[in-house]
Amino acid sequence: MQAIGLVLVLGGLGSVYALLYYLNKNTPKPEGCEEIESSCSGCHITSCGHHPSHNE
Amino acid sequence: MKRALYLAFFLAIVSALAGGALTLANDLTIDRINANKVAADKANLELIYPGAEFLPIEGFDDETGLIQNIYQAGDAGYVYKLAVNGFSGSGSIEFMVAFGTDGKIAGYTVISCSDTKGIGDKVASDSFVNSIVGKDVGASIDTISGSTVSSSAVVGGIDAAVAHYEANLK
Amino acid sequence: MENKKPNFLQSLILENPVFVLYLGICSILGVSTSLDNALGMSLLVFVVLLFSNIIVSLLRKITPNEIRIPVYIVIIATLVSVAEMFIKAYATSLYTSMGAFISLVVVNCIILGRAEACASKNNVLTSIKDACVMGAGYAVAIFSLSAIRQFLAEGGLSLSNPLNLATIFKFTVLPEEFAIGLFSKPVGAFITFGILAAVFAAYKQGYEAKQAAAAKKAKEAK
Amino acid sequence: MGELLTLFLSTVLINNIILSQFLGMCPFMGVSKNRSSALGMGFAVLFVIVGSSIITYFLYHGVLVTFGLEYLQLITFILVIACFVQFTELFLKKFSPSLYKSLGIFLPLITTNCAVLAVALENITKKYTIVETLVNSVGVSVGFMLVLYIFSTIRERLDMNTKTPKAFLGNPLALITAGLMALAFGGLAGLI
Repeated sequence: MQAIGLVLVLGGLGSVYALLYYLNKNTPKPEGCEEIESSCSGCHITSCGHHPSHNE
Repeated sequence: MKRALYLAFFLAIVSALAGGALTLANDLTIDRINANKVAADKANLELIYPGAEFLPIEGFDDETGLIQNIYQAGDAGYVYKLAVNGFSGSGSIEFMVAFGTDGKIAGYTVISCSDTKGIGDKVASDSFVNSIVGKDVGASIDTISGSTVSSSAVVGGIDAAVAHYEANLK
Repeated sequence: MENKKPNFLQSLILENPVFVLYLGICSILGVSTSLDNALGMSLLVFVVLLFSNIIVSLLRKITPNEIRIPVYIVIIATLVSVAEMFIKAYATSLYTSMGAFISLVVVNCIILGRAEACASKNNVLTSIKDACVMGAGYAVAIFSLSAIRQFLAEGGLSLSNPLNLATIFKFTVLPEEFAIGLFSKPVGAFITFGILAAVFAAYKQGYEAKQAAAAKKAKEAK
Repeated sequence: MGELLTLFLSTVLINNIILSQFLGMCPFMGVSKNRSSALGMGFAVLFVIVGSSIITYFLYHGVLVTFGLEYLQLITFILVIACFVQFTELFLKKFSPSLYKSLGIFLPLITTNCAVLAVALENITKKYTIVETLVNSVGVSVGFMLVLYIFSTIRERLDMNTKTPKAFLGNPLALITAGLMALAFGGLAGLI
């Protein structure tokens, strides 16, 4: 019972996250917004979407 | 599109495996954590009712959210453990108050108080303790001048415990 | 002095993850009120960083490139949850004093940063070395901050073993009334961190100036 | 009702998420360069914190407790918050480019932000009811936006003056200013 719940919850959330992350990366920014760069200076926070590591 | 499904499947497997590892770790540590939980309170419970047999009361509902746990000390009375929002943020004062079956407040001890030194920690001073212990359950308790925020938070907590006690356990 | 690679000690200061790269500030500011917390936090961050680097570099061949970051986030979350369970079971006093900041190590930017920058590209050995260097940098930062704040707030320093609360050392220098309670509060945390960050920046600027001068002299000598 | 107001005021002013809980420092250091980006960041954080607090509240009480999986709390909350941020960004990209123009650039920054996770966890550890969860999340976000906005006005002037010593330029000075702000906010503690 617990194991089924676990696989459902985590497996489900994991797959949804991967799907959304993949879709999000492949949808181009709307036409007027390509050039908006966030005002934050070149920081080292990899989890931030603008960090170069996300778009190799 | 097939790539997206593969990615989703991959992360699903990794998350499920992670869940498995967590279950394993949980089974290894769960009984020690529960033992610690009772042990943590036992030291303070002994201060009020030395040598009594303590039964944690589960599943009490309390909309103030201040009551952390309630223990029944044999037939001597009940002990409420509360965490109130004192001077330095939420849950900054943890204390215990005990109601005897004789209708008197049997004990009051402060477990932790992270309010300002010298002001907030007056709630653990002997004068404040003596002004509480021995009073009838439900009698009004006056706050300490100079540390109104902390002491009124404690008094508020005691009122919440009294309300719950009279409603469910008296 | 030609432009040699900074030795281990210098790199701890020059590329200190906390004071120079400003990673993981949330947990450091919150926890650095006593040396016990500093010890607990630096051990926790080191252990999670070490295992995360090992697992990430082991899996680097099979993790699909597009979802690298999500996979790392899941791995780190699992490691932190396991660490939190063991702390709750074996070092309860540490758990009560650090409380919410333990589970916040999950979003600590150092661990994810190192997983992405180093572990995902190198073999296990380099990742382990990198985890040690970064762990040491983190420990240097949190110990220096906690020592200053605890000394000023309590007039002395004390360190106890988190497992059995045996005091390793404890001494008080300033008498009680000279203790500045402000430093155990957020105000002290921000100001001490700001000043220490400035000291690190000053050292780095001094170091770079010397390097530049040495490089110029070497060019002229040629 | 009064008790909810005290909860709101205490989360906005007294237990302010940045100044007294040190959370959300990463965006605080990075994005507070000018007022418009501070406001944009504030609204993005408000949307994400309120949204993910609601989802995590129902996920915890509805799913985790019934299955007896409380120990999975940390990993499920992280996944839920990450999914929510990705979904919002995707939704904005597809359906409202104008909103994306103002908020979209901040969303990636919030994916693994300490404040969002801390609020979601706090709602559970403090045993809040759904109403208190809402009040707490809105209060935290308003507190975050307030401090970020005030700080961005100060920082604009900080970067202009030329007398600050080289070592203090940038983040060290920002942190010391934040310390002084914490001192000022500390004065409000007697309010409640």
